[in-house]
Amino acid sequence: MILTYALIFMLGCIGLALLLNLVRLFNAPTITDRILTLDTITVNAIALVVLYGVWSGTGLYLEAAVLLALTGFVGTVAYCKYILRGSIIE
Amino acid sequence: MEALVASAIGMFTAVGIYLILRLRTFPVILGLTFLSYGVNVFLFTAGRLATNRAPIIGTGEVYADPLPQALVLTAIVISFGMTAVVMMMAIGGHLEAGHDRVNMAAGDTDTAEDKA
Amino acid sequence: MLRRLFPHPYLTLTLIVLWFLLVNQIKVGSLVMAVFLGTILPHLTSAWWPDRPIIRRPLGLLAYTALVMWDVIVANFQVARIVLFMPKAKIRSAWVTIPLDLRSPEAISLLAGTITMTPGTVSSDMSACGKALLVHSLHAPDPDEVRDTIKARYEARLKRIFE
Amino acid sequence: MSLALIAALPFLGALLPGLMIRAGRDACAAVTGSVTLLALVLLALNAPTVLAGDVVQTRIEWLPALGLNATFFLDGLGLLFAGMILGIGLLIIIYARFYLAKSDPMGQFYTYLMLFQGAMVGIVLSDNILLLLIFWELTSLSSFLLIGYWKHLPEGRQGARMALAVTGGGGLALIAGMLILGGIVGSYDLTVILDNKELIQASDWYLPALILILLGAFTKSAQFPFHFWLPHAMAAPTPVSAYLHSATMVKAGLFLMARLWPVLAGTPEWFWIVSTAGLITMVMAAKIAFFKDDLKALLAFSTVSHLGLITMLLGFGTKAAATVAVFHIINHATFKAALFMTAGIVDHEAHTRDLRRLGGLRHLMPITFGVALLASLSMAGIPPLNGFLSKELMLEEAAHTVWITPWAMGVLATIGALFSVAYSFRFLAHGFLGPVRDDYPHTPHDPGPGLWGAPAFLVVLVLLIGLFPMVTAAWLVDAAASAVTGEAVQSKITHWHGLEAAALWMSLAAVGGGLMALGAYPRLRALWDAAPRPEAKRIFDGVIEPLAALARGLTGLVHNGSFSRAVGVAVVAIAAASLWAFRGGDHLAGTRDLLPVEPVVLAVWFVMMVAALAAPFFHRDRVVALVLIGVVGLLIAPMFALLSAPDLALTQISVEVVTILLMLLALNFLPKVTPVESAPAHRLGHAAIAGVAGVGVGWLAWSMMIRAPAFDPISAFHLAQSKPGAGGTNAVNTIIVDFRGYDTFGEIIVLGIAALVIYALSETVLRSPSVTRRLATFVPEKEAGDRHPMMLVVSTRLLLPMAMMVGVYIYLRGHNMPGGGFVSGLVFAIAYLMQYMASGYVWSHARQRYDHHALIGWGVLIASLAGVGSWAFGAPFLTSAFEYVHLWPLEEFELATAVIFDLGVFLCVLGAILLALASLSRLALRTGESANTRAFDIDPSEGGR
Amino acid sequence: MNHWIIAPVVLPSLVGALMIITMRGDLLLQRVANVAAILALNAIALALLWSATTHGPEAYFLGDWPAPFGIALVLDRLSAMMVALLAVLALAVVLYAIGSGWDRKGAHFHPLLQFLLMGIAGAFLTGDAFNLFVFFEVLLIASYGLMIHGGGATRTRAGIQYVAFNLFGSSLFLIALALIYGVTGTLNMADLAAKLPDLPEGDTALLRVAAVMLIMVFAIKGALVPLQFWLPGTYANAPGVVAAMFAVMTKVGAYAALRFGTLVFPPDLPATGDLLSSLILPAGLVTLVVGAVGVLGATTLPRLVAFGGIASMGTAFVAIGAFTPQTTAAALYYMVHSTLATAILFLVADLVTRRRTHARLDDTAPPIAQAGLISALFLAGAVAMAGMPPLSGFIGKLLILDAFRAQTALVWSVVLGSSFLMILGYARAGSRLFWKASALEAQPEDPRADGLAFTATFGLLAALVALTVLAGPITDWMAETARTLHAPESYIAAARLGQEG
Amino acid sequence: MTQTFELAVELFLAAILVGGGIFALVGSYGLLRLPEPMQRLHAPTKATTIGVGAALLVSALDMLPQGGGISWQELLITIFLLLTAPITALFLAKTLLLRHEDPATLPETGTGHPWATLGEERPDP
Ligand code: NA
Ligand code: NA
Repeated sequence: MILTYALIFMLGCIGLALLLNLVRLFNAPTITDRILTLDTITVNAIALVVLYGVWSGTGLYLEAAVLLALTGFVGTVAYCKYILRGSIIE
Repeated sequence: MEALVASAIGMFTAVGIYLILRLRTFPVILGLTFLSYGVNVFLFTAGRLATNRAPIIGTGEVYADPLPQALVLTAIVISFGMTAVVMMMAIGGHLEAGHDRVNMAAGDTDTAEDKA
Repeated sequence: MLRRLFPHPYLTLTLIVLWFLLVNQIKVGSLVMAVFLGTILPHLTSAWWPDRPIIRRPLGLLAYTALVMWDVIVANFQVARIVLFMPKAKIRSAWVTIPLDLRSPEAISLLAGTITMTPGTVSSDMSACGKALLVHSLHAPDPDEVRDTIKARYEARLKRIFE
Repeated sequence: MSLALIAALPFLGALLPGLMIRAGRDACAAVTGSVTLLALVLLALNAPTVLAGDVVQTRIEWLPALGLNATFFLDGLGLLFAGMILGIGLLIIIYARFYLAKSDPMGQFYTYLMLFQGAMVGIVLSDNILLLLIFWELTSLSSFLLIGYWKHLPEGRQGARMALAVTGGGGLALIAGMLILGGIVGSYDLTVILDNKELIQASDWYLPALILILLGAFTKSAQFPFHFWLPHAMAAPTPVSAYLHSATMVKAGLFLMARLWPVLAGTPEWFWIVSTAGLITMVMAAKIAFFKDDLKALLAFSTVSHLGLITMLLGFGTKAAATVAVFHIINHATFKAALFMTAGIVDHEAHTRDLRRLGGLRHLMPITFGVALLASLSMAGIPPLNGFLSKELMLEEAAHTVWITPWAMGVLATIGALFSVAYSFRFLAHGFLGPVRDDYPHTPHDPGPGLWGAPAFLVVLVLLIGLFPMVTAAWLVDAAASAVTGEAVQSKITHWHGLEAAALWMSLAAVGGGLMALGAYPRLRALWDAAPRPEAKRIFDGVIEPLAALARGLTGLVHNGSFSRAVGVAVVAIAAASLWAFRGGDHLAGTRDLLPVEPVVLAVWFVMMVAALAAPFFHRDRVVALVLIGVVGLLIAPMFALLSAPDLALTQISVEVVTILLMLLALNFLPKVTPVESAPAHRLGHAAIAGVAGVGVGWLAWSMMIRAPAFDPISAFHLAQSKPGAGGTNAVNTIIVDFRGYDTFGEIIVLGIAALVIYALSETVLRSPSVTRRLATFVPEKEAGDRHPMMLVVSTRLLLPMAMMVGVYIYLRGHNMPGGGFVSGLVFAIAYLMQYMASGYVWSHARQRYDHHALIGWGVLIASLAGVGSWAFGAPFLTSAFEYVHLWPLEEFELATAVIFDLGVFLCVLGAILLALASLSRLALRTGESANTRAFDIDPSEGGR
Repeated sequence: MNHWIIAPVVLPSLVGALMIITMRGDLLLQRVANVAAILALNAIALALLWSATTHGPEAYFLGDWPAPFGIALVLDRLSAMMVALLAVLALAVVLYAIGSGWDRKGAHFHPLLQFLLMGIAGAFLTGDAFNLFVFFEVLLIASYGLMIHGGGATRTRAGIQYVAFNLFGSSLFLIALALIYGVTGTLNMADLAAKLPDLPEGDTALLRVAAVMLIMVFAIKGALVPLQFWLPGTYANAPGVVAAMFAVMTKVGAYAALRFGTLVFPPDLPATGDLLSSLILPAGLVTLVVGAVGVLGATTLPRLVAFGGIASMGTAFVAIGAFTPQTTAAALYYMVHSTLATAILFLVADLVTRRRTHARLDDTAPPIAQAGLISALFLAGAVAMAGMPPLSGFIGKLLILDAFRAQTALVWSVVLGSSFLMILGYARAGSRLFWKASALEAQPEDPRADGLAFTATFGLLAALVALTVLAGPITDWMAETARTLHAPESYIAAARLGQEG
Repeated sequence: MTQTFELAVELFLAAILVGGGIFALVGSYGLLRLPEPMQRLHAPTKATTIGVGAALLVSALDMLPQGGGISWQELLITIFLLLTAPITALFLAKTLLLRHEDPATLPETGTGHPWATLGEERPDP
């Protein structure tokens, strides 16, 4: 029971965090901030998926989290590489 | 939930169409991507919405409709391939013509800029 | 022969362990698969990892990991405090140059990663010769202290492990 | 059978000139002539039967379902026309042999001529009106080729096009008319139609059919107001003019009116339309002919006039008039063909046809003059020549026909005859009489008999028919007129009808008036030149050219190359049609319980919506747009997870990142910002269109979701059979690799082709010199100093095998748990991409052991073979099998053929993505960047260790 | 089970894959393989045609799953006919491509052609709505590659429009399929045909929208106004030989409209009624006019031919849109005819443009090599396209006019009026290309032999002649085909819905 | 397993969740609040990671109270995140160095060479 409340709390936190991310996404002073926000959203999404797995009591969504971790990284690096060098594969 | 999903479909579609109506290749491709988001989710909803009923036999009693999911998989893959192609064509067009306009001159002859 | 079979033995071991984490079960079949993948994948990828790094003290690496984990958790609270409560004007961010004694790419990468994961600091760049790291500290009234801590607490340990 | 052969012979003959031309011009002409002669002989063999009052028929089934059959019949009318076509055709062939210059491609000429001849013969022999239509249009086509034969002459090209436009257009009306006619009768067989006069004339469709058919006939026969094309067709070589515009093509319209006379004529509509058109044409064209200086133009308008005369006679609707019409057809063919040939000789010899530059030829070319004299006197209606006979009969009929008033027709006919006399004499007087001049472009002489032989022969006929009409022509006239009128005709043709005959006085008036007109020519000419009058060509050009310009303008306006227009129109059309369809049906209230919404889901939804909505506002900064699309794509994945679709979540995540990478790669070669180019109003309009589409699609989704499916979904079967039937617990995967594996088969091929296309395009682009130039001047923005940071490379060394392991895991469990070959392939691809990003394309690719093309090929091949393999067991393509295997010391595991198929999927996906990215990376190499030889830029161990 | 049914799909996929793996560097080998494969496809198509004619509809159950749960292919007279048409056209196209050297101008021409064949054949044969989408995509993506084959700025940019518009169309297709599945719970076309008469009242609106959207998708493929904008730019800028191959792609749209309009949404279905015909028929008429005006107003030769193609699609859709056995029979004949005729003209346009420095019609260029043969081919093609005798276009037109006794005035006047515009247009173009040119000085140019290319073009012309001469038996066959289309019981029975094995 | 143990585990997990939630929030809040670009880099790359770590830990252990075992896949995800987060941060920092930092504010490398991001490209030997 208490775990449920804690779960709801954390889900609420993540939801709130996502809304904060949204704000940053739009008033980002630099392109880096936008990429950073996207990365943060990815991490929050991982948390969300993991927590949903806990909530629903299945492990069916963990691979999604694995992939999110992997691809979030690749994506962020690619955006940065683009800013840094223009060509992401050179 | 249904309303949320439906409105998201509508939003993706609207944004997609608006961007497709732009005059440069890149926004058009972005628009197509948005449109495919909308359409893929639309196709997904053909199986109706359900939570925690993943169609993995043995994990529950009732399952979400697996067929639209399989169809969406196919659709995602196909739209990915198509996006890749049109992207490459956009590059090719830009490099060959020197600009990335989508519109052609009437009669398909190159515009003045193309010649330049 | 063995070297050709296992171009990166530590990688092989890591992969075997990771496979068990992944399949989340201990069965003979899993072991067979783990060993198979642990052998084949380093082979498949060895072309992109041409040189074999030297790890002199593998066990030291484990201890180092534990240390870093602890630092991560503790230091996170400091960052949380800064983010939440410290007035913006009082935050003293600073750039810190960390001259490197380490030479192994793997070790330097590990150091840089450690710096980033321990809150309050981010490894931001490397000198064009590879002999200094640029670290940004979120709140460092005394930048030299940051440098000294890093060199003493992490780099020294890594030096022992790798070189 | 022989009739079909007669019709077919010219077409077969059309093939010969092209082959024979190498054997020389004589051989070519001889062969062409022999074919025509053969057809003529065959026709003659049938003549006795026809003249005896019988009809010869041939029937070959072609398209019986439509009622279009190759049926031919030969009656008097057909005999007359076929004889004329073949006979004069033969003369023309001979004449043309000597007329055409060495530089003219003679083979081509004869080919066209024979095509035309065949088409004409076909028209007159057809016993099926659809078949007749085919030959009819063929005459338009082949005459187009003949008129334009001298391609280098602009008048020839324009004349040909004008002729085609008018006669072809008329042909289209004729099609409609004939179809209506056939529809009324229920048969397209002429012999049947001709038996149904009452049915046809009582039908509501009679008038439309009549008008449409007459449109066809009038255009072909150059009747007012469609007369204007004929003079312009005179740009053709003279043999063509002689053939087409005296004896044959223009007579096709007359033939048609005569052919259908029994069922169409006799009504007031027929009378008013046909006789009026004929009368106007006759008078007007005769008047114009009088003022024409070009010999051929004069003859052309004269032809128009005579056609009008015959049309008028047919229009009267009486048996007698029809008989006269038939007679005049014969007479006109003889003298007019002769005259055209004469004009051609003059042109050939004097190098001009302008009456103002001629005169006095009587002395220089007496034979030609003799021919011209007889023919033009006949044209003028001077006794005892054949033209006189039919003109007298015509005037007599006109005098007795009431048209508006009792006398109007007679007066107008006389005026027509008057001009006829006038231009005929002018032809003679200004061309041949008078003194010999010294300023001919070329001094003319009588040509050899090759040229004058044919007209001379015709003039002999003119004379003979004139002198002995009852012997030479009456039998043919009777036979033909019987066919036209459907009753037995026994004509009596005489030179003298008595003093009480109106025609006598009308004739005298015409001759007298004509001579007076010729005398007053200079003054009349001045009047004529002063009067404003419509120039046909200018009117035609004034219609057609603006029409073409309008078409060009419209087409350019509608198809202006605007993509946004195309999409905008499409969206509006789809939305409108869908709305219309929706409102035409019923949609009842929802039947399902809706899912509740958790706050966190609301938050995710909100972020997703706002990020999407932001895209139109921020899209000009393209990287920002990519970040936004990244956010949206990323958040769709947890949504799929939440909605019980783990496989979709996996796929969405991995496809998304590959898409983003691709777009970043692409953006490097594209402008970084999108300029503002459309006006605010435009953007607002686009936003409205987009909004409509969004609301519509969203509404559809909502409407669908709130109701349960009308029938049990077929997926119940998939869920039930997933484990027992397909051997996997992941129903989505069993659908993908088994139940609907064929979809997946297509899908991986799509992906594979996509990569091939990208590769091919990159090859092409790289080969293009302009691209090479552009790439060489490629100046990137401010750049970082290091390309391959060490830390990324080092971590990739660990992550690469780890990611691959995850890929293997996802592949292996896919059948039972979320995952499968597709996602696995993507994970592998992402892993490789990571490597490529870390150490660069050249360095990484050099260490890549597998050829991307081959990966795709093998993927497709394995998937195909996995499908084909089931044939060996007599099962259909892609039939799967699975078995649980127990192999000590391993736990029991499953072996499924679907896994082999999935391997094909895996390879194809991997190969496709790698090939696509490799293609893009090769472009980057052309920007002048150097290739690295080491994994990372800065190696601290260098010299340190 | 008749495994040959799937051969037109599997054969090209195998050949295409083998080309990629083993023949990538060897053009000669690719050429040989391609020709051999297409010859085999012709043989298979012939056998299938025979089978469909003698045995009636037959289904092929992929993966041995019963319909409607798995995917079933259905071979019937119509699908067999379309596959045969495809095979014939492909043979001419591949020969022309080899003869003209088009296949050398970029990578992967031969495998892409094979995959295109696979996609088109798959679309013709499938009995499953979603699978139709998949094979549409297969044929489309192969067509993208072929369209931009050889590259160049204008072609590539035209290609972008082509691809983007079709992606838009694919999205629409998916929405329609989603609605169909969402409402009925099935995707098998025979199953839909069996179930839809029992559709509850409350779902008809959604089904109607789905039907309309599907038709719009097919209209995009078939270039029906107002969804035709993509065609002129695409076809006019595609390599000539590819444009010729594309002649059959528009027919995929026509085919699908015909299939769905007779099987799934027949006129007697209460939910949709005359919905389809009230859209298709007027749109077809407008398309015809737009195409005819385009023919008259075209500024370049390829565009002229492209607009001719639009006009022919308009005509075909007019015939399709009436959905009566008689009009359908006419439509079938016209589709076959116009595929061949359009292809001929595209090949001729290519023969011309390859010999000239530009393709503009308003600007005379010097006479071209082999003008005689080429102008004869142009004449034949133009005659066929304009619907003039003696070629099959005229017969097709007669069949259509004859079948439209009910709406005589409108249909007839549009069909005949358009013919008039087209006659004018083709005559202008032809006289400018071949006659006006002769007024200019001939340039000393190497006469190009192009034997194989000419053979291919004349081959198509021969097919057209055969279509004309054998019109009787062919139209009889088509009338029977149309009858079975409008009485789809045998098709539905062949799908053996819900029966195992 | 005793009731107490279960409760203890539950309480522990609940605490982890609450803490993780707060960290996740802090990360995103810091991203919004901190004034300088480089400062903002600190918050999410670490705090949010801790938040995810918490979620993963709970996910790994949440079957314990019901008598289930530990789920190990979460550890793998954690390893992934630990391996990748520093690289992400490094690249983000490099973009800031290149585009937004005034080179004058940076310390010397002390090696005679510039910082790699700002230096000249070194041609490969
Ligand atoms: Na699939
Ligand atoms: Na997509």
